[in-house]
Amino acid sequence: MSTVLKVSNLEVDFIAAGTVINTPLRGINLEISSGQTLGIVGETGCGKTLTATSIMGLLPSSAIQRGSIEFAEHGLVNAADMADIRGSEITMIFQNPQSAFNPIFTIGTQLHMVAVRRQIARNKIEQLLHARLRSVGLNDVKRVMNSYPHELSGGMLQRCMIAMALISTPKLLIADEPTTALDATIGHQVLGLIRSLQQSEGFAMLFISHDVSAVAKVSDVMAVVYAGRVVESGPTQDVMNNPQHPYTKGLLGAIPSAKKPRGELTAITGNVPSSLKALTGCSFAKRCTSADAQCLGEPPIIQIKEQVIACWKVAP
Amino acid sequence: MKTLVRPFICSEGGKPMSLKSRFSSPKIRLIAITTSALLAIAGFTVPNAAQAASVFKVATSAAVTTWDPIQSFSTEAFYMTNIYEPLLWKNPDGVSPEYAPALATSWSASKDGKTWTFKLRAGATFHDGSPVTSAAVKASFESSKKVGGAGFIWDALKTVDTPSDDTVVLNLSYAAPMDLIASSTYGAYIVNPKALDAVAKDAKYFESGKDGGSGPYTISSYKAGSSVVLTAYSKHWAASKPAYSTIDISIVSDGITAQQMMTSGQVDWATNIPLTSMTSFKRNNKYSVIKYKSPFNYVGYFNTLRAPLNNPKVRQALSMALNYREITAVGGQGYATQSRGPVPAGIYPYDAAIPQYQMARTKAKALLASAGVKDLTIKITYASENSAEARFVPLIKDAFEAIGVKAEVQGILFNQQWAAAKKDPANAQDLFIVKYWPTYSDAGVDNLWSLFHSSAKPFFNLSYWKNTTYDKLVDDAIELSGSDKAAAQKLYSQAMMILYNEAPGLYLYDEAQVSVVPKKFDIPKYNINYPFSAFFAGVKLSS
Amino acid sequence: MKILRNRLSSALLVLLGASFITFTLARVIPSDPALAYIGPKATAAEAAKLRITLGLDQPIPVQYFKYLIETFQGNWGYSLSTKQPILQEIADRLPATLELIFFAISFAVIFGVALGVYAAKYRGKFQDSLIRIFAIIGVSMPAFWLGLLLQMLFAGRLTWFPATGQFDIELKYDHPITRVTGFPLFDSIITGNYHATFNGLHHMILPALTLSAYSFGLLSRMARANLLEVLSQDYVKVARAYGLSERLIFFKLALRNALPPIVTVTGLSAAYLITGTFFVEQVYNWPGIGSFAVNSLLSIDYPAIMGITLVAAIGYLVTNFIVDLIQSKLDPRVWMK
Amino acid sequence: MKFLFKDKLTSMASTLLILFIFLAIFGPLVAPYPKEGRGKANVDNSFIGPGWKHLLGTDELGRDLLSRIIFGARPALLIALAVVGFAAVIGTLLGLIAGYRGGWIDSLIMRVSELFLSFPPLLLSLVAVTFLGPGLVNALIALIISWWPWYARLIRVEASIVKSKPYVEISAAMGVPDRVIILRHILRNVTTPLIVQIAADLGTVILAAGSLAFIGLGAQPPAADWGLMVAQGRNLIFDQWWISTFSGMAIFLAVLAFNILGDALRDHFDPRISRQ
Repeated sequence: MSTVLKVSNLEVDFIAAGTVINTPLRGINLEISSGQTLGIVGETGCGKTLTATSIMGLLPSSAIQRGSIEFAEHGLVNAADMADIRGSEITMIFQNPQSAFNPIFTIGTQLHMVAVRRQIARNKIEQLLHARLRSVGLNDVKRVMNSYPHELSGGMLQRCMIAMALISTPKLLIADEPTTALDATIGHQVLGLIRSLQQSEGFAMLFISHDVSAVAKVSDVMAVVYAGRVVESGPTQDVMNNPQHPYTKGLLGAIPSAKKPRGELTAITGNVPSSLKALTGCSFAKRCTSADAQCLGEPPIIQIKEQVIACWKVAP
Repeated sequence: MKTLVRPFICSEGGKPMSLKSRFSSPKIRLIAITTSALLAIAGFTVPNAAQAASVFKVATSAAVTTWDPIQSFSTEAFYMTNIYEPLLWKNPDGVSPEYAPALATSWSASKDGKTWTFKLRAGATFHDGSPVTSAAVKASFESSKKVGGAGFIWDALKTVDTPSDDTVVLNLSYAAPMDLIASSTYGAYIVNPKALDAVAKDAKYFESGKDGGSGPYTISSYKAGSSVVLTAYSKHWAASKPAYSTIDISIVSDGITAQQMMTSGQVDWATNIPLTSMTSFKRNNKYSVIKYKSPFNYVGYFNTLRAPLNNPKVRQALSMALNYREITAVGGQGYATQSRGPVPAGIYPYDAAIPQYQMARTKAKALLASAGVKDLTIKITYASENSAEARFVPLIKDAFEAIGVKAEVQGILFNQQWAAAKKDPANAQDLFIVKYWPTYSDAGVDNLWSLFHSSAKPFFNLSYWKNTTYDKLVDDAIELSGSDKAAAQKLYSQAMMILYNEAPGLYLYDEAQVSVVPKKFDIPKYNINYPFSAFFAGVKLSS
Repeated sequence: MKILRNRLSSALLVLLGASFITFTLARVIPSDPALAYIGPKATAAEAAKLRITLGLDQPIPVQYFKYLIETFQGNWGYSLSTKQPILQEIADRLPATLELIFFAISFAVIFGVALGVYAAKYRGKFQDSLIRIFAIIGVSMPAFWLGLLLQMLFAGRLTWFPATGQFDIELKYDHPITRVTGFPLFDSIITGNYHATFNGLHHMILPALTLSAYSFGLLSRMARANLLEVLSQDYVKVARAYGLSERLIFFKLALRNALPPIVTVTGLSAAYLITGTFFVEQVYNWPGIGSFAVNSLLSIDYPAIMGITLVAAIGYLVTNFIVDLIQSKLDPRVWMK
Repeated sequence: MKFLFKDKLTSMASTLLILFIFLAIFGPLVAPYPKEGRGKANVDNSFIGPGWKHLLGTDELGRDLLSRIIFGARPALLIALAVVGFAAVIGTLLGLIAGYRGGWIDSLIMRVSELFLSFPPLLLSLVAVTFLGPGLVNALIALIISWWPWYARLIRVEASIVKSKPYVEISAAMGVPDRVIILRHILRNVTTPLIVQIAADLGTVILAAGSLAFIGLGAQPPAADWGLMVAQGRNLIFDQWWISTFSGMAIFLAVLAFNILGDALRDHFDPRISRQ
């Protein structure tokens, strides 16, 4: 089982007028092996999407990126290398299918552009696209190809998005909140679709969501992100069944499940700090019930079996 | 800035015009349209051997209010005098003989001056080739007297006899200078009878640019409001053909635009250069700036019906308030002289002995005080389309304020201020600035009568001033002028003295006519008797 | 097509309303229209007679109805000042004005959009702020003043361009333009009378530039703003994520997406130019509707003013209609709205 | 108020506007030749080019052009305020009624304003002032006639949006009288777009008034009106270039200042609009 993506302490600063105004990513470490799904979970504003963006090398010019990204056989890659990898070996599905497609071109045209970019022989493109659309369960291919985004439902558009992502048979698929914009049932179908496609195509996936249950459903490994840091990571089962980090506990406490009797839902008080500039120690301390003076120091990395936790309060 | 006026569709109906209501509206329009910039040239230098057919390009502000030679009473005279001919042309002052034969070659008056006989020119033809006959003359004069814009000039005309094809006899009800009248710019053209019949059927017959004339040029194209093209009439009687077989005239109301067109070579000659540009043209050795006497004269009527303006003392005071030097300078830009009453210099019965008001503000204040006038406000109107008036009227305001009289100035289209003055004298403006000139070269029968002779239904005498002595003097003078000009002059002079003393109006200045002539061309001299006309047959390259 | 019919019918309604407003202005406001026709000299009796012959004695609605029918039958009456049929006057002058507007709009679109795009590309750089200043100067410039300045400078002092008119006057005699469509410049091209064409273009430059200033400002601002708007959209991110080249994204996708609003603004400013020509033609003595309109206004030439207003309103409608048509081609969502 | 000086351009505009306002108020005190500014002629000085004695030269009556222009500031600003003010009031009233009442009143008001908007900009004003008769006041009326519908429309949209907001519906349900709702909720909510619109219009109105005056339908002589002065200088443009040039410059600068500040205001109050 070979490693597809390895991200080591990825940090991002936002610069305005020469000075750092925000440091939303403060050392992200991830690793995905081929065919595997890594789920990243966390509240909105934790830096989930930003992680994806910086992996894709799409950070705005006002951002500075540190740390290393290794991708498959390319080894260490920088934003420049990414320009070639992006869209072919790594593709991405976005949160809102309505706004992700250009309103004034037909789906066909837009898929076509991507296909052309991938140097697929002109005569083959048509059939390839048809195949892809069918594979995502859109059988009325002709109609879909000729319709404009506003003429299709969110679910269908998201399927098209997935089809687009698979045109180039990628090694890694980044799915950024692929179901949030869809209503529950459609969301489930889409998740199922992604899962089954992954089995058939065998791509690795970085699945980003604020919805722990969704992550639990699709991912083999999961990483809990808080304030630009991975606070806990490990095999999905382990993390789900015995969470160590207080934040993880909090997250899990917020999901209804059959195990817990009614009324036991707990919530995390407070919000994610908006600016992480010059934040030291455990960034969760402020909201943590079990926090004390010690927590103002950089938290230690503790390994329990395959789980990795960054916390003072977890005993090894 | 613009010289634009709303013309009327004027229907004089069939009723003959009495001396009392003799002006037809286009005359008003004419006054309205002419700005200090409007210019024309006339003269009789016979062109020498015609050059090759070529185009002479002109820019003018002369609008065409009608192409109907009978109705014509306005700036279209600029074109008319090239298309139509009267019996006689009147030469500029100092040129003798006084008259130049046009369609009549010889003429004579009976002892009592009540019968005039004209011999017509042999071989003169209208533009359709038909000969000019005594019948045509009769028809023209009669329809002019009947429906013409300037029909009043035929007031004395009783009947027209045509003993033969080439002889016309005019029988008058009282002695009148028929040679002078027959050479009028308006109402004296000889028109092709066919055209007269046509226009009788369709009032708009001429308006598309048709002509029924016999003159050296004929209308070859007319774009309303933008251009007129005249081409030489090959069968014209004149011994020599015009140097320029085509005259291309652009109608440009803005003086500065016309100037620009001339200096940039778009046109050969512009007739409406703003007076304010003259200084720079004087410096330009490509042009000569020539100054002529003109019949134009600026007058202001006081509304003498209203107190305290019904008091001559007050009117004198206001007359003394003005700074005539400044008004003349600003209005005429150095091409004007303070006038002596309403008769412009160089026009009969002008009299250099008539005194002028001078600025004397302390005296003026004293007069006002003695008249018991305090916090008086004068409402002044002027023709907004006349740039000279727009320039100098503020000075009148200043002057009045200098002697403690408030003034409100309003610039409106001439027609509107004229209507305002007529509608309800009691509430009309107090001072009405107007540019005036005689319809033909007799300011006695016109200016003196029209402006200040009282009448039941005031027309141009909008000061509403009534002075029986004055009225009698003018009436007698008019009757007399036909037979004894000198005697008439005496009466007129007395009348003008009354105007000075009673001051029913402000007598501002006589405007000179300034023409800027490209040295490249030889353009006929300005003829004060045809103030709006250019005679293109005389234009040629200067040798 | 149904939508199209609706648009047409609503257009017709608007036109009716427009004509009604003009009519009312012309008939009701002035103290006595009859007076306007025969002048202050008219006796009361004459005025009354005329009032009946002109139908001024009937109630306004009746008069309006008559006016509509007459107008529809192409009887627009005669100009009081030129004594020519209004319709003919307008027909004679319209081409010159339309050619002027065409060139002005072309200048505005070419330079405006180009600079707007350029500014968007260098957002925040000094090129951007420079162009922004140009644009705002453009929309703040009084056309009549700009016209005078250009005329004084480039025609008066430098004599690079003719100051007035649409062609040299000699042209009528040296290289007369044979009338085909009635649009002089266009005719000169299709008849291969290039001498006339060049002369016409030479005359065209100053007026067209003057007229285009405002639209130029408007368009460059719009182009910039919309382009930035588009570039901030998700689908642009997606395009990047799928490795589409920046050139393609900027010039093919983004520009194409920014086009619809630009077209709208172009239409708007074209409408603005209809009145713009009044002042520009005035300054450059252009033989078009604009100068005719000003003359008619100043001489209170009722029939002419009503005719011109109607034509202008029609022009406005047509412009909007064309814009809508183009819109529907450019943006699949238009018919939804 | 800080946003009025947020960058070079804006602060320049603000300074300019402050200057104009200052001149409009204290013009008579600061003008070098107040008498001439008011219109007093001084014929012997006519047509003096720009120089130390007369910074911007003199006109055909020898009046100091700078003083004339300074005196022109007041009418220019007053017209702008008057037109926009009246238009805004009329438009807002009708817009509120239309937006809040809805139904036939709404459609009536909207149809009418559409009619007014179906003319090319300024055309209606030109026609109206022609028939009303040239003059400053009539020009003012004419401009208001063609300006109010914009406000009616704007306010109507905003009003109907606010109207459908739950808290308004509730208070209506609780029987709060309409006028109170309109004043308390709707009017408060429409002020921002109103201010933005007004700021954007002031410059345009000055431009429009200038245009009317230029073709002779606006202010009449001897008024010190910028547009009129451009027209009066027109025949002199080649020899006495300064008259039209500087008078027009005054219009241009005033409009420029208003437009730049209009932008700034819009960016400040509603960044969303400014992107479109």
